[in-house]
Amino acid sequence: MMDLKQRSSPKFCWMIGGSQGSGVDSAANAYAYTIASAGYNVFGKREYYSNIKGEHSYFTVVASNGNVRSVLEEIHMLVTFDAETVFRHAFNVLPGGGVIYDQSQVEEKLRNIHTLEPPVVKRVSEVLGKEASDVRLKDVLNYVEGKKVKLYPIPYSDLLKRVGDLIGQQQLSFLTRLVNIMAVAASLSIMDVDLRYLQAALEYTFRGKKKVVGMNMTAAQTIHEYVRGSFTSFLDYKLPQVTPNNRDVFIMNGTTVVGIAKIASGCRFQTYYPITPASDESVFLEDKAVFPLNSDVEYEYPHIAEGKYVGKEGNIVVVQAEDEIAAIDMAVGASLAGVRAATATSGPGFSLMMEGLGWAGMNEVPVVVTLYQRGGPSTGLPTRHEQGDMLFTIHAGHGEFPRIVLASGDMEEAFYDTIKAFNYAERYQMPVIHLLDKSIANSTITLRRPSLDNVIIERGLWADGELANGGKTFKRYEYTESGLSPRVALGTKGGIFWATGDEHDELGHITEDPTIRDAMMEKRMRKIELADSEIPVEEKISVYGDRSSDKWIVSWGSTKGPILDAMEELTGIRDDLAFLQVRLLHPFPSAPIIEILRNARMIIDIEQNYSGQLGQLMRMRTSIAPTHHILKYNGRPFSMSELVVALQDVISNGTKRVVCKGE
Amino acid sequence: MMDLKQRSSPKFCWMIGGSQGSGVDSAANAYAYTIASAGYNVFGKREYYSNIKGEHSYFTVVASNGNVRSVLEEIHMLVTFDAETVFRHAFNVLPGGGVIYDQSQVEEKLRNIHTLEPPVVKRVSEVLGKEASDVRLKDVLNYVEGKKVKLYPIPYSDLLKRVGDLIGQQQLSFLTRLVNIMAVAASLSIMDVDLRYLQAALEYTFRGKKKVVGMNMTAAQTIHEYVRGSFTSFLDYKLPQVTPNNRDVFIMNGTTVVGIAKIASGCRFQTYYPITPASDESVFLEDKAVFPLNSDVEYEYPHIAEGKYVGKEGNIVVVQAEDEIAAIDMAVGASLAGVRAATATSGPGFSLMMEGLGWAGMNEVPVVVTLYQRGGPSTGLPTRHEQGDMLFTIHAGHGEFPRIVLASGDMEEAFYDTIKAFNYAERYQMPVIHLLDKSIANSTITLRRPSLDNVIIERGLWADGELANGGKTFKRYEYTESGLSPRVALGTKGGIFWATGDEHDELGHITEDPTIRDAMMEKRMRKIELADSEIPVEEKISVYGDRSSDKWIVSWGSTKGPILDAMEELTGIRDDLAFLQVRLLHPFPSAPIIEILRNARMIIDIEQNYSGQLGQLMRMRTSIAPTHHILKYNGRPFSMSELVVALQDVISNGTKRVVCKGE
Amino acid sequence: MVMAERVSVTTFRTDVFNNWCPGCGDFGILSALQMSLAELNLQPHKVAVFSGIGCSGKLPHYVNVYGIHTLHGRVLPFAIGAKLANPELTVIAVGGDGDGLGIGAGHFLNSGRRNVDILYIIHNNGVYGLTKGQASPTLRRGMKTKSLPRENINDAINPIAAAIVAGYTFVARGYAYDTKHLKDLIKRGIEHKGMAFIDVLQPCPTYNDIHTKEWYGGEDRKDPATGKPVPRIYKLESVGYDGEVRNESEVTEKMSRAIMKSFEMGDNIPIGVFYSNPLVPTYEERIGAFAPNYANFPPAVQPIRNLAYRPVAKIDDILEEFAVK
Amino acid sequence: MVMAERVSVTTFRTDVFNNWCPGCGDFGILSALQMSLAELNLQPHKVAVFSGIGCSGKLPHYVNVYGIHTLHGRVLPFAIGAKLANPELTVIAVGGDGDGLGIGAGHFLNSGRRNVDILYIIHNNGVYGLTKGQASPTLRRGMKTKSLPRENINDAINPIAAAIVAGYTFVARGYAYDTKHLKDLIKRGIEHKGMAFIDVLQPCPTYNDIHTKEWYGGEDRKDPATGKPVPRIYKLESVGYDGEVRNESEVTEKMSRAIMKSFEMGDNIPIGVFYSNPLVPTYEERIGAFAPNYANFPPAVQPIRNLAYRPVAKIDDILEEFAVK
Ligand SMILES: Cc1ncc(C[n+]2csc(CCOP(=O)(O)OP(=O)(O)O)c2C)c(N)n1
Ligand SMILES: Cc1ncc(C[n+]2csc(CCOP(=O)(O)OP(=O)(O)O)c2C)c(N)n1
Ligand code: SF4
Ligand code: SF4
Ligand SMILES: [Mg+2]
Ligand SMILES: [Mg+2]
Repeated sequence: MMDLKQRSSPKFCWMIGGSQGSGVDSAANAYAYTIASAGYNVFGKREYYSNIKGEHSYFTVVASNGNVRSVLEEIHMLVTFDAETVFRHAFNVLPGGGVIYDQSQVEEKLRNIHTLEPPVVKRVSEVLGKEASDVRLKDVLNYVEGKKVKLYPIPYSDLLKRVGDLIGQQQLSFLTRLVNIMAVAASLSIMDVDLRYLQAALEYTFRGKKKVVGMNMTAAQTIHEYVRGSFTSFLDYKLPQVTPNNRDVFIMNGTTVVGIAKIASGCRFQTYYPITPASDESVFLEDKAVFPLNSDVEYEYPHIAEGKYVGKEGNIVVVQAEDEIAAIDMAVGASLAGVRAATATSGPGFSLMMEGLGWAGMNEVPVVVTLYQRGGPSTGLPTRHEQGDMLFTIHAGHGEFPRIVLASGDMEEAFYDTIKAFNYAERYQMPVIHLLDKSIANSTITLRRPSLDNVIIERGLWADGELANGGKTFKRYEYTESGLSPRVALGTKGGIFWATGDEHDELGHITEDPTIRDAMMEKRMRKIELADSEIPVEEKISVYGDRSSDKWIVSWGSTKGPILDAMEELTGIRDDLAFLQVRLLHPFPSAPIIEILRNARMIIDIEQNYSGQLGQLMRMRTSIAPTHHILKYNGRPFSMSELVVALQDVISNGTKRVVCKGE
Repeated sequence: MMDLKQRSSPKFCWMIGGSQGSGVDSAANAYAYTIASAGYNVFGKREYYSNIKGEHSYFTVVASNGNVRSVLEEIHMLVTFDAETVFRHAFNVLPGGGVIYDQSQVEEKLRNIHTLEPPVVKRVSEVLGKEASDVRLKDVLNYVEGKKVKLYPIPYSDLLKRVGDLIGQQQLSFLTRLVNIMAVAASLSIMDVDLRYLQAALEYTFRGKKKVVGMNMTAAQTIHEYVRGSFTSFLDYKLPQVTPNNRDVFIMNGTTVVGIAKIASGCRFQTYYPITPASDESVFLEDKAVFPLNSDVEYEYPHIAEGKYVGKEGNIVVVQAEDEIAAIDMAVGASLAGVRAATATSGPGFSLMMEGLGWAGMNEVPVVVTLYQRGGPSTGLPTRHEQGDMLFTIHAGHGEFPRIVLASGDMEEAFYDTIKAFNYAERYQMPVIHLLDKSIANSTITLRRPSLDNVIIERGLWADGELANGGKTFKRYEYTESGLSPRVALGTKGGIFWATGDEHDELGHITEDPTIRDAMMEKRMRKIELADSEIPVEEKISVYGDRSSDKWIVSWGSTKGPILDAMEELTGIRDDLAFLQVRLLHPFPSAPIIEILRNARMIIDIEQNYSGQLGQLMRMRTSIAPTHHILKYNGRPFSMSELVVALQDVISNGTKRVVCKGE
Repeated sequence: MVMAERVSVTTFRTDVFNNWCPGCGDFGILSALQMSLAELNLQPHKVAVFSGIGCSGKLPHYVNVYGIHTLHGRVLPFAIGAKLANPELTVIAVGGDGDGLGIGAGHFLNSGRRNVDILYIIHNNGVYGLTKGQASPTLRRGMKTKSLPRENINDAINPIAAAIVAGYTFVARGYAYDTKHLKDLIKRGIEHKGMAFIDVLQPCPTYNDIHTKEWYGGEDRKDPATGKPVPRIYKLESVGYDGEVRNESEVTEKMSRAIMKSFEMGDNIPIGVFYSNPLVPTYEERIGAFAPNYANFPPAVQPIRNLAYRPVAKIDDILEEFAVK
Repeated sequence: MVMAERVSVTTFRTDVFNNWCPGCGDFGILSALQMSLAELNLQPHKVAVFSGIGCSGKLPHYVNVYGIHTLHGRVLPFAIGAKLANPELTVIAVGGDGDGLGIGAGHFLNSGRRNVDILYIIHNNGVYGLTKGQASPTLRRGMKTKSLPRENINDAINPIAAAIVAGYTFVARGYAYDTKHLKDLIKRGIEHKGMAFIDVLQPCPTYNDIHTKEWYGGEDRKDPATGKPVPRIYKLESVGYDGEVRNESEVTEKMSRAIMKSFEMGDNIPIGVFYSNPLVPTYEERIGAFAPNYANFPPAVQPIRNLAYRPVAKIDDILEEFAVK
């Protein structure tokens, strides 16, 4: 366990836990919305098991009046209604912070919580200095109370009865469903947040269901009165001051953000096979399969349209395929028909897409694979976080073919990168892998309204709709200097072409002629050089901090949040630290990176994997290797807290490899 | 086309061609055997289309009294019985070399050969300075005759009739089957090789079929008499002198060599799904599924055997699976039962094995994937050569898990490496990918008797057969310093364990505990460090030439042959050139390579792929990048000839990237 | 609407050199397909032929329509993707028996559940042709074609029964050398609304020396009376078999009868339509149930940007659901 | 021979925490399996249970025999590999309906062609449980379980018919909550010589609110006379159905009858043995046909080295074929 301390930054860390299926998620979402509604920025992280009911899940929500892009390890307010959550997390509550718990469970034995792994049991009993078989919940509570943590025992069942009277419902199985929101309400009362924000949150959480909102509000009021009536000492920490105003913000998680971006981007065909954490995006799209079109503009017609009917509403076809092989192949088929097409998956699914990817590369078919990385290898840690697939994506598939790999650092980037991914795919006629991860997928943030003002849809080179000669000689794979050949959609008059995974000639027919082979191989590979030369450097890398620094952090993907938060936290202490975020991983932006790192004395590679994949890639492409590593591969995203400690360790002590262990 | 010249080396290059299904293969094999039988070393290269009948195939056989490990581009003796072969290859015949052809075809038009690709047609007509539609076979013959090539027109149909009389068979469709051997015999006569060697070869080629051998010998005699009676001027080149002696040599291709090595290695379970060029190995093993055991030794019993019946014959189960996914998964299943198991495939099949590979990595199951690379990407050039899959194998599969990747440089290495692959797999309990390629698979060589004298079967750590406690607590994944845990085979009393692709505890049960995760991840990855530290450097790299040189060739796999031949050819001219062959690609032998290349001024990366994969890998692992590249990706292996020219170009002119184009 | 141009069989030919072996049954399938496209008077650019990998997989290169030669075993997902993106296209998938029933069996089975309006033709030759004659999933156990080192160890799958069980709504068998009959089947398969499947018995003279043209033709069993061969193949029509479902209540019975009929093999091999059920809604219709303008406004005809290249989908309504209030 | 130890149901339990949802049908399958292992008096170390990925995939962790939890859809190849390497093992494969009939359908179909002597059990719950309730291949079109945003768009596969067509030689259906009946089926499946398949109707109370325990039990349709629920499930035995093939001549007829029977669904769901044919040689026997000592000397018991760790296979004879003379 870390050394707990209250950060200088104005952040408030709230956590709720409970067994899966007991409403932890909706409680946390309601809390996050409440707090956002009250004017804060929030960052929420969800942790859950690969299990439907019974295992422990928890949700951390950090609120701030400034930036917040990661969680803390230290908890200000721990909200629980079962014993397990206390056993697991109470030790992380800050002195002066508080724990809400069910007072009827204080006698609960550690040994009776079958979902606790042996190392947790061992850790808890060691901290308490007792035999595991002797430990009860009250021991933990006493222990943390000794560390100045404030205790808020709640008589949930009594209160539930009271609520039952008020709403005229006494069935316990029914009433129990209100416990989660009651716990949230208790925390709000302790934190002194006006319950009217909760009302908005409940309307959002239980959309449409007035009665449910009402009952939950009754429960919230009831517990509020209880808390205010029973406790006098509240937390040593207060939420920083904000003035709630009409901010144009949204509260979303990553799969929703990407789903919306796909609709905006013009993606009209998405395939998937269920997999955590990717399938939420597809399920979202299924739900939004029909959406309005801007009717007050002049459309650019797709190449295939023969002056047809134009609907007022667009639609996206979302297909649940029989497996991920079918998923990518269907998307490629749709793309051949001229449609922006994508598939979303996670590691195991991506592992099945190798041949489809290679076929798209060989046949120059644009297709986007949205890859939500999760803990690997194999089935791994299916609901946990990792950045373990990057080198695989770059080398994925037998033989050599061009592809683009980009990675988003946060949800805002994820939105625009989604659109960029399709633009790259169509412009360079190749598969694009958009790397995201479980942390982006399942985190909740307050996001400003995404702006489409600067968004351009680039569809690349197309041949004229009406092609001259009966179609026997349209050269789909015409040799060109750039490597790009104008394409047509299936169904275009005069555009008949052939496609094959075999090496082929300009028409798309199989060939084994060595000279055609060389020409085609070179044509395809030239496109990757083209992409490298055309894509502006701002889309390839981002730099934070002092460019002239000689101490650099290098990283990619969702570590961006904790890194920026940690840098902010280290303001005044480590102002000389600069951060290079690599956003385009393939083709690798070697030149600008060499330029930046040329004089670096310290290059700290921060990644959520075992082997420091970006470090390896950078060395492969620039001969520059990281000098230090901060890595984490236990399935949980970096907290700002541990990154601050790790950075200090690296910089002050010169530690070569720090492995972070926070949960 | 290259500048043709007779090499200083005592090599004789013979080529036969014809349409697929017309017996080119057996003719070439008969020739190769004949020449081997006459006391020469041979290297034969087979080129064919992804087609069953009709397209052009050819077979080049180089004979030497010294080393021969690659083909030449220049032909001493071109053997044909169709027009296409002459159109394609006559221009490569050396002045003073000869062409055997069917005299009835001299009027054949270039335009009528529908299997010739447009670039070939163009090239031929350009060389001849004629309109393509005007070119006839005789134009080519006249042209090469002008270049001092000797012509040997053969009246095949007349001779066939004569043969028909002799053997009492006049059906043309039957007699035609003798043409290929007649063509071979003609060449032997011209080359002055005694036909008695052919007799041995035919017995080998048509094993058991006495009558067929007899008829073919009659045909051979007939044409021999014709040749000796009709021509007076023979070739300017002679086979070098040898004294035929009882050499203990074998003539084989790569798939056979590896198949035999698998039986020797103790592999008892092989799966496959048909694919070129890998499936020949499995079909060979199907044929040899039952084989004798050494009965005069004391066996070491497998851990599972309960003092059972031991057969006099061993057997290997070869399963044709429904796809490559099933192929690897079945092999892993068999391995769990304690058996040395493997699968053999090519690029597209390997692309389907990602998940199976990852599962084996996660569960520490030894399994060998014999990967015969072929032209990619996608279906690519299915019957052609490439080294395009190496970086893919190293990064194959989502997430991070240990694996070993080794590559053989020639058939002798392939034999011992096959056994090593199983030793590594069992010793380090991980998947091993053994990289071979189409060139090794389909080339024919004279090989010395493989010796098992120094071969040790290493089976790694096993738990005792009889385990103590009822089986509920055998720790299959016990934490150890080395990372290796003793294993048992399914069925072992007291050894019950669990396995799962999920992260797991020491018993093999699913866990998501972060501390166990870290420990298990580290345990698994330690094994790769162990392998790196234990595997002797001689198994990792080979060095040829002067170690103190500052001009190095770096390469891997089957380029070894042409490189060594080219270096030999450059004796006296480029004696300062040294060659580093990387045999173990993962874990990469960084330390010895850095040691060797530290002072290199010139590092020439020679590979059969577009992107210089070894060069990339070396840079990734050592920061040392190649200074020059000689690459080839047209689907045909390097000839010694073009490599000599390319090396001169790089060294003399400093050319940075030479792309070889020979067929 | 652009006026349709007149087409003939030659319209559908390409000048690509055909490298199938002489006498291969694939030639019959190719010409039956070209004939049916011509007779249906389809515009070449409105047709897309997809294929898997194998000798059979080369077919699209010989047909002058959009020709997509995909991956081994994956022809159905590619074809379905294209069809759903643009339901205006006539989509035909072809492939080998190894391709469709070996490595592709998962797609074969699952595609039946969708009833996408395409036609799928399997070249059933009992072998993996292009990889030199290993046993395919339709070769019966114990058979030893000349390319096999020993007798086939696996049982055969019955493609007709499998297709019916999987949910294909038009299931037929053709014979590669009865091109006229096959042409009619293909026409019906294309015209069928829903997923059609035709199992085509295709002699592979190079590797399958058991199921040869002569064998199908019954050359080895001459009628003692007439001295003429008694073909092993007969037409379902000729025995009054009717596999068409005309109302819901007939489904189970017709399905069962078709499956039973499909077990008939050996020396009496029926060809023709085993089962046809036009009553099942297509996948396209099922999409239409919640996206009513899908039929007229499918993905391939939707504009996604305006003349200034800006996105045209309105996302504000969706965003609104997540707005913090 | 080591003496077999006496076993009981508890022998087959592990102390791993079971994290299936309360009321999940998987519990019934687990205990039926444990009971059958005990009743067959199998030694735990001679049994290996393989599973796919899903809620169902966790089963092996709860059984005290070798437990191999494989990949999504791949349980059959793993299990078959182990069995062929060591035919002495009792090998049982389990998995979800998505696992076996969605992503794994290709292996499902092709495994039938081999008739390896293992048992395969599918947990048929109509949903993808572990990924939160998407429709699985057995859910009928138009059904909307509570986890689906809209009605299921795909038709359902009929696992019984598919298994019979694929070539499984023992095909049965069980119900997760009739554990005694299921236990008997499992015992028969294990004892059957060849590839056995049991489709188990498995309520998923969390996501499938249509096919609930109550629904199967007919709680919604009470007999007006007795007031008691009329279960939707009935036993094939109870109607005198006999699916066992006793001689070759019966095969087609019994197969067809079984398939027809399997179309019975809706309000009358038969459980029991639909089809059983012990006359087909197993894959192991087929191997034995050319490798006669395979049965006694399979891969797993073959020594591969001598006490000095040298290889023991003689390769000289093979080499000889390639010797240059
Ligand atoms: C993933 C993969 N595995 C294997 C192959 C090799 N392969 C090419 S064609 C073929 C079999 C063809 O048999 P079939 O599908 O019956 O078609 P046919 O040649 O008989 O028409 C195979 C296995 C491949 N291309 N891809
Ligand atoms: C290749 C791959 N794709 C997707 C997944 C995600 N996944 C895990 S469980 C599951 C479905 C489980 O459904 P089913 O097989 O019916 O089993 P159940 O949970 O219902 O028992 C899926 C799709 C995976 N593990 N691997
Ligand atoms: S191998 Fe058989 S299927 Fe392939 S082209 Fe030749 S005859 Fe036709
Ligand atoms: S989700 Fe359904 S199948 Fe999975 S454990 Fe829960 S009840 Fe069982
Ligand atoms: Mg075939
Ligand atoms: Mg299921």
